[in-house]
Amino acid sequence: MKHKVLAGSFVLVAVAVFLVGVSATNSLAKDKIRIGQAIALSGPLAGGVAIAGGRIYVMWVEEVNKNGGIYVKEYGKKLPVELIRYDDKSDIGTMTKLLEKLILEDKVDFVFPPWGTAWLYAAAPVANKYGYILIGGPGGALKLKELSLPYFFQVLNFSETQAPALADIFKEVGVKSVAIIYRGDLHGVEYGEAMVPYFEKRGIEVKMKKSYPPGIKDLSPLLKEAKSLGVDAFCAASYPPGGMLLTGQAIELGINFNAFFITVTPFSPNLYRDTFGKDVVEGVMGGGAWNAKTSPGAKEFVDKFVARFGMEPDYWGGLYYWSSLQHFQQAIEQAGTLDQKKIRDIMAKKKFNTALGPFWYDKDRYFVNHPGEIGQWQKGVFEVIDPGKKRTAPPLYPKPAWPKK
Amino acid sequence: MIVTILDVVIAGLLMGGIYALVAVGLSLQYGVARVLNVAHGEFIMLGAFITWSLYTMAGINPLVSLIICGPTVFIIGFVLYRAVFTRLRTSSASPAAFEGNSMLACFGLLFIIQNVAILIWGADIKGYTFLAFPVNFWGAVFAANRLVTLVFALVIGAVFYLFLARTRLGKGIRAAAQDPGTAGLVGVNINQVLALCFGFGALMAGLGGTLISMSYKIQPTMGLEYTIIALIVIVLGGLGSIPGSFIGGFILGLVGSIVTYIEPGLALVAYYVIFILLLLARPTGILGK
Amino acid sequence: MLEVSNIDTFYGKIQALWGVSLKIDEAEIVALVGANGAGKTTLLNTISGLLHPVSGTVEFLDKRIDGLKSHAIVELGISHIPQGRKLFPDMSVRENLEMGAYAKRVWKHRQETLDKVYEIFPILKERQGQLARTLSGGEQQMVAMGRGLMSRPRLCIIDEPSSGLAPLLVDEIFRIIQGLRDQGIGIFLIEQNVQQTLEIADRAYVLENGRVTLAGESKKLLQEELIRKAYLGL
Amino acid sequence: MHITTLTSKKFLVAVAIGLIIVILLATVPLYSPGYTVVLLSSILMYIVLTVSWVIFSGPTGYISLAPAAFFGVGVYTSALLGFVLPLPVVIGIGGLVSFCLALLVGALTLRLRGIYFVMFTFGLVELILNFVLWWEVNITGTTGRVVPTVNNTTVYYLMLITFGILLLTAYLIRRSRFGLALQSIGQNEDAAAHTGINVTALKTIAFAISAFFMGAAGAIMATRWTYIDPRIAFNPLLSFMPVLMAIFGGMGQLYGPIIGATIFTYLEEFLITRFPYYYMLIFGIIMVVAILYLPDGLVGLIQRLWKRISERKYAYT
Repeated sequence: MKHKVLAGSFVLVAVAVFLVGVSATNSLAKDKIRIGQAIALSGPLAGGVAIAGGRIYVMWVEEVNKNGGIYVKEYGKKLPVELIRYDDKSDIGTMTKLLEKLILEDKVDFVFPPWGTAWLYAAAPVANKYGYILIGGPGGALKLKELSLPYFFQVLNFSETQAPALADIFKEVGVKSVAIIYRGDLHGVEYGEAMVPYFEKRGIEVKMKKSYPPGIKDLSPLLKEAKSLGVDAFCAASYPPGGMLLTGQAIELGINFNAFFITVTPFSPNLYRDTFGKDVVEGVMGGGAWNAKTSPGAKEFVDKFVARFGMEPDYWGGLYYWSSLQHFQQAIEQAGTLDQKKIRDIMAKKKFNTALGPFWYDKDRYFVNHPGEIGQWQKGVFEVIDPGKKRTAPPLYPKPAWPKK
Repeated sequence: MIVTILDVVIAGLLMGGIYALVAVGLSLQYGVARVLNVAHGEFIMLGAFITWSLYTMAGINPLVSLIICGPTVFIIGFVLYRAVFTRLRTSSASPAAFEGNSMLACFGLLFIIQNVAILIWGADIKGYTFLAFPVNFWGAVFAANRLVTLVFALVIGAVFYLFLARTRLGKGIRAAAQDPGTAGLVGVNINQVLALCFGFGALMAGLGGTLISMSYKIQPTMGLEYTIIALIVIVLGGLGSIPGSFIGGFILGLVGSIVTYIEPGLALVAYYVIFILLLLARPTGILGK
Repeated sequence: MLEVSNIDTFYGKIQALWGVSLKIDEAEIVALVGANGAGKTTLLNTISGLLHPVSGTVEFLDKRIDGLKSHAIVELGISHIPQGRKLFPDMSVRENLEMGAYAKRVWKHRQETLDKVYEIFPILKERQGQLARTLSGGEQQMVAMGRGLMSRPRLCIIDEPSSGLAPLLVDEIFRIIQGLRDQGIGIFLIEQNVQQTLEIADRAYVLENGRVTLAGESKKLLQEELIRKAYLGL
Repeated sequence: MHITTLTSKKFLVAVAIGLIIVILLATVPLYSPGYTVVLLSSILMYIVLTVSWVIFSGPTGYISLAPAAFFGVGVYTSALLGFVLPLPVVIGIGGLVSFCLALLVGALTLRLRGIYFVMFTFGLVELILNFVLWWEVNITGTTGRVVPTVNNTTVYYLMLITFGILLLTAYLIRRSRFGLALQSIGQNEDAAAHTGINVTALKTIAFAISAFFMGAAGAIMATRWTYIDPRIAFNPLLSFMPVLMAIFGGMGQLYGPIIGATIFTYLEEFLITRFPYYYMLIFGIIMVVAILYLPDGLVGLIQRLWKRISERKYAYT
């Protein structure tokens, strides 16, 4: 009983301290723009954050501050930007909690998105509820459209734009049959399902379509089965762990296809090209295409990125996030205030020039002006091979055999 | 058809070798030292990253790295046992309390090691290519690096089995596993033997990490995945038994390979179905008592 | 050879031994007699290093051993054959015996020692490949004693060797113990079977509630009224 | 409890402190900023998971790694029924489904002991996770589901009420014959069986009661996540956290797990926001040091501190 009383007082003190600590708010004169981001710095997603997207936000903040900040008329001066980052441990519950902390307790001026499709999905309604603009970064689920959130802007929407481009390329080069495998998650299911009708409409036969669970350690049976069916093209909707395993096993087993496409993974020069080697990945296709040749702004962005981090950026969303932030910055400057509503209205309507060219959102607040859809590694460059004027190089078909070592 | 069956069986055995290798060290750590080391996968990760660093920076052959990684990780494991678990063993009220407490401590270690690895190597996926060419067996084709891994796994397992069966220290370890008190009475230095044992478990994890890095891409957060596989394997095969780890590993590998061939989406479901059925039918594992 | 002087030992928070002193010489059997809970096993564990006395000293061959760990004490030549056999159940008879020679001092000579132990217990040679768990109680006791001898001890502490054994086997065990004394090994014998023990022992101590209450030549103790009443039921 | 202790001063103090805490917690949303409610909801969720874990695992000594399975079942109930039924009903159903699952699992498996039970419960979570994943991908053709959201204050009060009911249940169990029987199972299962206790039935019921609250917590928390998929709902982290929090707090007393879960969650939140890049390192070191110096958890520390205080008091008088 005695120690229960002690424990009770202990809890009481803790609760009191906690409440006092929490309710102490800081009111400072406006001398900087504070932006919060709850993103995976540890746990299973941390690897993805490091290779795709995570660095773009850091670099943008540095770039803005190098130029003295963002000019906001309301304050009559340039305000530097501070990025407050919390680790969501790759846990969605932690992410939503931290996002609310940033908004409610830290009272940041803006929030940046978390990493991962499902995470983005959970974050969008939270930010929307408090009237905070959320520009969707890494992650792009079509399903988010259904929620129709006025403060949410979607930057990536690849599954519905990449699949037709891929089907057109396949038709152009003469692919007759394909095998599709996809990861058992939102990304895999959306892409896996999206590809089928486009292929069929163009008379390309889908001979195999199978899902695999995330975390599987051996994909060789799927490669062997596709090979035994004699398909021309092998398409995989997977994330980096699966994409790397799949490529590694195809090389090790010497299983080659005339076309080899993986949605997420080949876009990373650092992870994909440099791990396997420039000659080895020759002819591999991947989603999310742009490169330094796409636009002068893209070249400048690549140069800046290389100068800052000592490696090339990913050729998936990197340029998109960067450009979306440039669009965002111009919207703030035009609004002349930090008021979310005013900025949001400008963002929803206005077209601004960015690194990838003119940037605007459609009526659903989806970004549509892509610099390319499908890329292919050719002599160490991730060339855009879309049909039409976005193409930076013609497709290489059939893909050369994996080099013997 | 025959080639297909051969394909499936060999793929299963290759996978099983990797699983066994991952599990052997944990089996020792739990079977003898009674530490349910949930940070086991972190030691595998350390082995893998040391190998990667040596290969990409100094061009050292991963098979040579075995000689470097094993001892390095052994020392880390040994020192950790002396620093944390020896004390915990005496301060815990009962063996059951020690198991709970040591599991909590291992969670702490998991956090520490993973964070240190992220600080050193960054969180992103890394990898290199080594022995990545096909080998042909009567029409069935397999990756050279996985074959090498299987061979090394078997050799490492056999050497360690002989070490436990034949040498003085090995017998001391087995005696300590069966009855630590009496082992002390016949002259076994229990604290030292348990620390060595934990170190050997870490050593196996380090060697496993080196071999795994030849076939798989690696990242600092990869550990838990391998810990889980190892736990399944040692429960399947019987705690503390080295042949048991291999049998458990091969069963898991074969089941995975067969199910992946039929319906890949159910591969992981099959793992757990086998695991749960076996636990219900024979809770002490195939070679357990 | 062994000299225990005035030791106090605690078992957890409870004091189990109060100022206990005793000595054992080479080639003699010293018996320890006492009721359950008198502190006999605590005393043995204190000598073999599983417990450490709070005060007092234990000396073996003029060297203090009361601070040493049990494995170090084995190295010095004290062998403890524990109550209830305590074999390694999943090791063979041969391996169990070899474990007895774990001390560095004797490991090299384990083959010769093993041959000698097989001479004393021929049955163990026949059973050498069998797992210890599969043996009968008598055989297990023989393995335990054989294992104790494998460290080539100067002093052998034997805790309740006769418990649970048939009378014929008990006689056999006692004969073997006498044989060991004749080879010059000191024996510290703890037994419930007081009559038989005092018959073969040279000297004896009586332990009651953690204190030595009687000591002397066992022949004389056998005649003591107190002993006859309390332990022999006469 | 004795009449004299009922009226004793200490008891009154305890009741007073308890009342103040209850009033403080119940009125938090009225005067404190929005985020406090969010953080407290999350702390309450961990407290509910930990205390309900201790209901079964504390007295019996069976370490269950199944909380994530029961929590996940609650999450999915919320996703499936949230749009058609009112939330309190959904929560009840989530709890009941978990309860039934636990009855089934318990009847099947509680003969497993020690590490085998631990492993079984862990395997169960992974089995359900992977099966649901396969089902959603291949049968229903999706992996994600949208969960209807409610406001933060509602979540908070629902969690607080669940916590209140749980606390009462846990207290009653501890003081009942049932609790005593569970305790005896933990001490010596065979002996308990010989004294005529229906060991399997008792264990199964305790397991199911604890699962009920985990399922209810899952059904409530799902509304904060908007979007769920099997990997989010059956996150194995939620199996380990209650175990760690209970050991950290100490299991001997009812307040141990509560303090453990509170401090653990708050500490984590503090580290994650102040030291995002070193949080795991610091947290890991704290865990190792805590287990080295507090082998009986925070309860042990409190008891030792109390003893020292009261000894000093007696020494001076």
